[in-house]
Amino acid sequence: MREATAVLIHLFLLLVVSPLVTGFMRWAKARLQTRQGPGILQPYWDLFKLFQKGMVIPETASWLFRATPYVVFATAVAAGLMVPMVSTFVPLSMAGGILAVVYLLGLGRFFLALGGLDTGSSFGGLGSSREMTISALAEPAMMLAAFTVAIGANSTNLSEVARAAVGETWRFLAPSQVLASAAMFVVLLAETGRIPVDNPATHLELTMIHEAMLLEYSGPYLALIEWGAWVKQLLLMTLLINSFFPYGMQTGWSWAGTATGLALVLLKLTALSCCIVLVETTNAKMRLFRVPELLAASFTLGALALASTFLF
Amino acid sequence: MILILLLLVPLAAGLASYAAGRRRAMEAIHLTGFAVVFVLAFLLSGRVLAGGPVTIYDSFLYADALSALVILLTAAVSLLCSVYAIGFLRVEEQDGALGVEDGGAGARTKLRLYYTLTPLFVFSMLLIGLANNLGVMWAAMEATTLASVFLVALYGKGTSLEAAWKYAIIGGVGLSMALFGTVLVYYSGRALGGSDTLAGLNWSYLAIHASRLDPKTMRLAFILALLGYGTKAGLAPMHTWKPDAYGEAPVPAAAILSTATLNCALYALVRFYILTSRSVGPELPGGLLILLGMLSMGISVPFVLIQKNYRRLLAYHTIDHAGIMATAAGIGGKLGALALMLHMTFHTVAKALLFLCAGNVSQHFRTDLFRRIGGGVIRVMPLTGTVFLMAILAIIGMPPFSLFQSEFLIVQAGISSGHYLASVLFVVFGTGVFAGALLHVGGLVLGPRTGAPAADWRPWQGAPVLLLAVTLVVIGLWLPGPLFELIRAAARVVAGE
Amino acid sequence: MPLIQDPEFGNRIVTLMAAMVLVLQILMAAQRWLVTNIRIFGIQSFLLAMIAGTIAVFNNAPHLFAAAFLTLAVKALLVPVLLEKLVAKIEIQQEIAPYVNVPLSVVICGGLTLVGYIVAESFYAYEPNTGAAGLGHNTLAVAVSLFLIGFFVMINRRKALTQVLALLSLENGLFLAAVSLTYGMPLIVELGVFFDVLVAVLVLGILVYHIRETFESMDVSKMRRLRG
Amino acid sequence: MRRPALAGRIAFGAGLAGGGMSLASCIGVLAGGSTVVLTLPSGVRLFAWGVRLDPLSALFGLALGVLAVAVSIYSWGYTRDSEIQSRVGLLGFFYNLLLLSLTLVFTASNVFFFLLVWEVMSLSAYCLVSFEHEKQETRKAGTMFLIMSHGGTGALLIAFLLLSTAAGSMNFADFHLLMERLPADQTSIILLLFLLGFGVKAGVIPLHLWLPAAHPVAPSNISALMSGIVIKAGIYGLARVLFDFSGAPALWVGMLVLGAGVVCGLMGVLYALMEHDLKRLLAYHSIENIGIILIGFGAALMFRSLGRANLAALALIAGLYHTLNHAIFKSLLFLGAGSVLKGAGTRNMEELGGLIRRMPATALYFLTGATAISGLPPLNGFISEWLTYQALLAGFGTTQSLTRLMFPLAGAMLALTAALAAACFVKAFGITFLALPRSEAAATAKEGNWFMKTGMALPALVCLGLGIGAGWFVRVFDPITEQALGVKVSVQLAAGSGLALSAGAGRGGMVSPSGLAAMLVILCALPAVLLAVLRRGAPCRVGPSWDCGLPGLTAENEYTATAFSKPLRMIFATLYRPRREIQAEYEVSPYYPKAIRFESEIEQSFEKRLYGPLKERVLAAAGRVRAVQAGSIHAYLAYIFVALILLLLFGARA
Repeated sequence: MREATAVLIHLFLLLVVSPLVTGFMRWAKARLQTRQGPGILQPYWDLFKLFQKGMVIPETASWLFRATPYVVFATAVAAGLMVPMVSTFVPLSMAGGILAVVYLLGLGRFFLALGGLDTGSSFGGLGSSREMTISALAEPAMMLAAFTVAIGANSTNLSEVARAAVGETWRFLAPSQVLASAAMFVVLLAETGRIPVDNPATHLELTMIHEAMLLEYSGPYLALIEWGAWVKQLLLMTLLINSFFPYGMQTGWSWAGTATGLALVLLKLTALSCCIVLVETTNAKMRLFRVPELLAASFTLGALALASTFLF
Repeated sequence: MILILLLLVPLAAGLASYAAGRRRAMEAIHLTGFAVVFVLAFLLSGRVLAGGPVTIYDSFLYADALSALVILLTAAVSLLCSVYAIGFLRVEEQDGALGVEDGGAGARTKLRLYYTLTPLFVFSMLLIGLANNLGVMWAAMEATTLASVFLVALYGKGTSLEAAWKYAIIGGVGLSMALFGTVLVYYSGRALGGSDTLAGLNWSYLAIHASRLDPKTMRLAFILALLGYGTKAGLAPMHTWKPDAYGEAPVPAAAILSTATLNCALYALVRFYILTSRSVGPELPGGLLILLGMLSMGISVPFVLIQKNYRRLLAYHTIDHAGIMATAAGIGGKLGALALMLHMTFHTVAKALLFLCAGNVSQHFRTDLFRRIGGGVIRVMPLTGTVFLMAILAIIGMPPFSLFQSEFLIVQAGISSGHYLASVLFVVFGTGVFAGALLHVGGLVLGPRTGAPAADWRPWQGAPVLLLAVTLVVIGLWLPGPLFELIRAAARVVAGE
Repeated sequence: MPLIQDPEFGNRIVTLMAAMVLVLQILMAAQRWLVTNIRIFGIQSFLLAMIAGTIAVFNNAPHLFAAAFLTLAVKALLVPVLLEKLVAKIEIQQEIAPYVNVPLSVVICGGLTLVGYIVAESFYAYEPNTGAAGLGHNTLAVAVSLFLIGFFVMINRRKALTQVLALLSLENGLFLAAVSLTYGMPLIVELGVFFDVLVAVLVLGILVYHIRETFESMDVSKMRRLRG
Repeated sequence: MRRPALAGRIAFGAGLAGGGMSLASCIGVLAGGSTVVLTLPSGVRLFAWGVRLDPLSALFGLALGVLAVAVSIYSWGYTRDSEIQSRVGLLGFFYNLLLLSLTLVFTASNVFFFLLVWEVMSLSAYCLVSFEHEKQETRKAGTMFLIMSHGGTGALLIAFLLLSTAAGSMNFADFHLLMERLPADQTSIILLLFLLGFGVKAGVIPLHLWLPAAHPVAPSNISALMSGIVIKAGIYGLARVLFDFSGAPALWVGMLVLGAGVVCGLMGVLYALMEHDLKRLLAYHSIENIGIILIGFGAALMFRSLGRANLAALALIAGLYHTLNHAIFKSLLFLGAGSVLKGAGTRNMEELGGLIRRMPATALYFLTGATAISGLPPLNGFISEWLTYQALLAGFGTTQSLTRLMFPLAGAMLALTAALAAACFVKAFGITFLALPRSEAAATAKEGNWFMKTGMALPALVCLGLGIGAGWFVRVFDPITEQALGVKVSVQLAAGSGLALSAGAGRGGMVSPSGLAAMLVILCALPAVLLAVLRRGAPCRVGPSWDCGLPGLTAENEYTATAFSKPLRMIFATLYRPRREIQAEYEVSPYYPKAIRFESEIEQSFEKRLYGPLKERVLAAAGRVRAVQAGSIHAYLAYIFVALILLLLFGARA
């Protein structure tokens, strides 16, 4: 019963809250730019409308094009089920830890990039090429950050990581944790396609990355992919939060604790969203070939984080 | 009786050929003579294997297992080359390669020269193996040079004369040193009784009393003999005549030169080595042999790498292998001796085969330069091409062919006796030669077809090639028992057991 | 004691003649007329035959007479005559432009003689100065020197014929070593050696003739087509 | 020769049978953990021919068996109706010789026999690589392969003989832990020689030069064997030496191997990214995967030096698992490339495209292989990479010295490598199989026949099986780790009664490939079913892709392989040193070019900066030495003269 509830809460956060986070970020960004902007709930309406609509499949596309939305969605949700959210309990803890999360997301990306190529238009190829490049470069930084937290917990299992993080109150002040979280933050920006790496709002041909791959998707397929992307964003954000700032996370089970945990998680997500929005509004999108510099910086931060676990 | 016949038959064959003068008759005499010699050599090997050394005329002629092996190899190569030569020379005559002036009279003279000199050449090599007296052995060695000079010069071109001259002069100087060495051996044995008589230079006598030979003299004697017979074997830095002579001699003669003659020269060296190591210990002679061996292997590497002419390539290859065998002898011990004898046997088969293949190619394309042929021999002449590639792979030490075993054994002997530097250099030089040979011969044999297919199967030239090729493959996988026993017995002689 | 039985006297004579042989060898290295060279070689061979004869007499080694006779016949008479005929046939008299000039050649010959003595020294150190060894010591040095100087002449001369001559004189060194160190080799060996020398001269002579025909020159340094 | 159909049947039937038998016996040994020893009658008299099938051999034999079965079936179809058909007898001879020699390499029990079959293997591989020797490229590649391989064998020869001299025996059985008893400097030399010798065969950078040249030019079924298993002979040798002969080596050995692995993995994939020849691309990926294997081996060695047997076992299993995996998915990919080559007549990706419609089965199998090699769950590549990460992660805690930083950094580089590999296979699969065909040949490509499809289906299934069934399969490694390190770890590794893998007791870190697979299936199926039910009859039409308003989308509008890899070419320009050339022809105005020619090339740094100069130096030196033989008889005589005087003086003085 308890576990079922926990799973339900988990799924609720993953599937229901994830569009909200995106909506909030869009709204906040618009506000910061003194625009009116769409409402916070706009992503829900988008999803709803897209699921209603008809589809156009490019005539050049094969079955792979059709399979991609499902794979993208499934990998994102499956990965989400391995990340602790409200409590250290993780629904699919046994299925894999942080490595599985990273590689599942990789699987989704792999198919998405193939889907982009399958359309035969230059945009799809362009998007695939850039997406694969940037994600490849983000990978070592991601892995170093993951290593840093995993070494602290002696495990790659995320519930173990969270438990270890909860155990030490002031751990987030340790240099290694600060540096690693900074590295992870940069990776988060890159992986979720945020400024300064990618602009999620653009449809300008030459600057698109993620969006370029989706150009030919429409209707429910587009909905699934977008939804999957939001789930991925949420899970990466919670990963950052719960690995480094896990306060209020539940290690046991109680209704009250769960409620507090949920509230705290939502609060932290809001805070993190604000950070991201701040970064997005204060920075311009980088040229594609400057992105590696950013990721290299992130990698260096990760390496420093590891070195500092050695020093301190 | 076998010993006498072994010497008489080729001598008679040579003289009879000269007397006959007609091509058909000369061919028949040639073939029969060498067939008989081979049978005799075979019988001799059997006798030696069964009953130990065979002697005759108060030990004037003496054959132990070492001699028997060398003689067997010489006889086998001579027989195969004689078969090959018949076909080869017929084509040469037809194509006018032997000269067309005077309505072919010049060509006939040359044929007569070949069929006369080759048996004499072989006779002198057999005498090297059979002579007990070191002086007689020397004289026989000198005779091989004299008999083969005109074989080298057979075509009468400028380049053949040049090669023959270098061969004769360098060979002459070299053998003078060897004679000096022989004199000194005689001198070093002055303390022994009976030195005034013929027996004083008999190997069988000296070997028994070797420990009483004067070491100072023996050291000098060995140095001189090493340089002398080393010249004949083509060890660096006395190797320079080899590529010229092998490149210019008619192919069957070149094949004999690079196998049987090399074996004989090494045989002589080994005889001196045995005496010297018993007198002054194995370090000095062994070290010198390894030194010259390494030098030979090393010097052949660059020449193989940038070679333009495939017959000269084979010649440098022979220099390399002379070095390998000298190294094996120098490393010595049971393993080294066995490796030497195995390598000598295997090398003879492979190198003869290579020369015959090169002869086919050279005769078809009428050039010895890689550049002119360009490649694709395997498409023009499938049998020759395939066998050529196979033989070159064999000789650079690729298993399943047999030379891999002997080279493995040499390195094993080297490492287990602490010759680390020599072993490493051996491998390094081996790789260099491997690279060059594969590069050039691979390029020659493989590739798209460059011309019309060659005339179909020529039995006289094809049969020896095929036979040698089969032998090469078979002895890599299965060495006949008696042959192995003979090799082992020869190795025991070398190792001084 | 008659002189003829005094080995000391024999040794002196042999050593003296050996020294003359050496001088002749250096002379050969120093001068360039072909015919003169051939004659010097003849004289040298004659002296060697005398040495062999002397040793045969003083050391009671009768089989050396055969060697002496053979030397006289083959090397002192037959070979020079053959070679002179060849010279007449190919009409060349003079050696031009050796690699090393005459004064330097003589100096080098001196150096080579020194090497000969160093080599012979190693024997001398080994055995006390007995009669035979004393003879061996001196003559061995001369023999080695002869050998080396002959070798040097081969390298220094461009003409095919001179190379042949030098090769023969080099073998004279050998012969000297053989007779003086060991009182000659067994007869059959001697015979073999002489037969080989004779055939060698014939073979080389024929080659020289062919070279002359083909290249219209006897300069072996021009035969450089086979390279690499 | 005369009857190709019969010849093919005999040749590949024999391969199939041999593969099957090899499989059976290896499974027997791995299941029983026993060792089979056999002495064959030796025809060469001096040396024994002996085989010994111990667990380590059996693992490699297993890979060989699977491959032999799959490739034999495939070859049967592949050689039909092709240029090779007329010479299929010869191909079959060398093919079976290669299989035989590989089997014997994995099982040879003494030094001589090992080196013998090792060289026979190289030789038969050479003959197969040079099989289509009419092309200059093929000849060059074959020659380079054999020369480098022979050089490596030279190093092995010395190393083995040093060992056997120390052991006083030629038998591998006597070499067990031998190096522990030898002096340290001798061990170092021996190990370095082994690394050199086996490294050449495995294609470890910078000894890899032959690999991308030789693998692509062979007939594709042979390429599958070459990349799948022949290079594994090098890995087998390393495993044999490092984990059987050597005891716990000095720490630097492990560090060297680990470092080599990292460099090899990264460089391999970076060069692969720049290839648009499908088979060359795959060949470079072999280098990459060898790197990943070496990371596992290196970590295992370091753990061993640090005295952590359990961890060493984990790392060793990671390396060996990846060896097996790579054998299978790489051969699968090469077989796929072979089908493409046969079907469309080219390996150049820029001329392919859209094959997924013409060759659906090949596309599916190639995609399976691509997913597996990219290390994506739930296929087998993911498992071995996961194990490698776990080993590296655990490595951080094994020592307090700065050395421990090597582990996470290696992990990060492994992550980069894997991600780049994924990028590369998006390119390889996407450009080759998706969208519009770029040439007539691709548009009319034909799917392979039934044999070829079966030959590819088999390894594809094994990829899936080794992925999902990893929890059960790890037991296979128990006898190997017990033999090498004295521990059995499969009990700790397998969790959830085989449904999951764990990184060992006490350390969390678990993954359940079967769970992941099940979840993915459910999560894909759920929305699919929902959508199908809820949206029954909803409009779904097929239309043209967005063509920017130009008249119709053609193959020219498509992204090319070159374009796909351009960002990485720019980013890693320091390594690639790309050179490009643009020529435009104008007709009316400089703003409207009539035709543009674009050429882009990267520098083959190893060829240009290491091997090129080396070769030139050697040849130049050889050219100078050639002056020795300049034709002057006086010079020749002088050599002898000098030698004579020197030796005489030496003899007189000594």
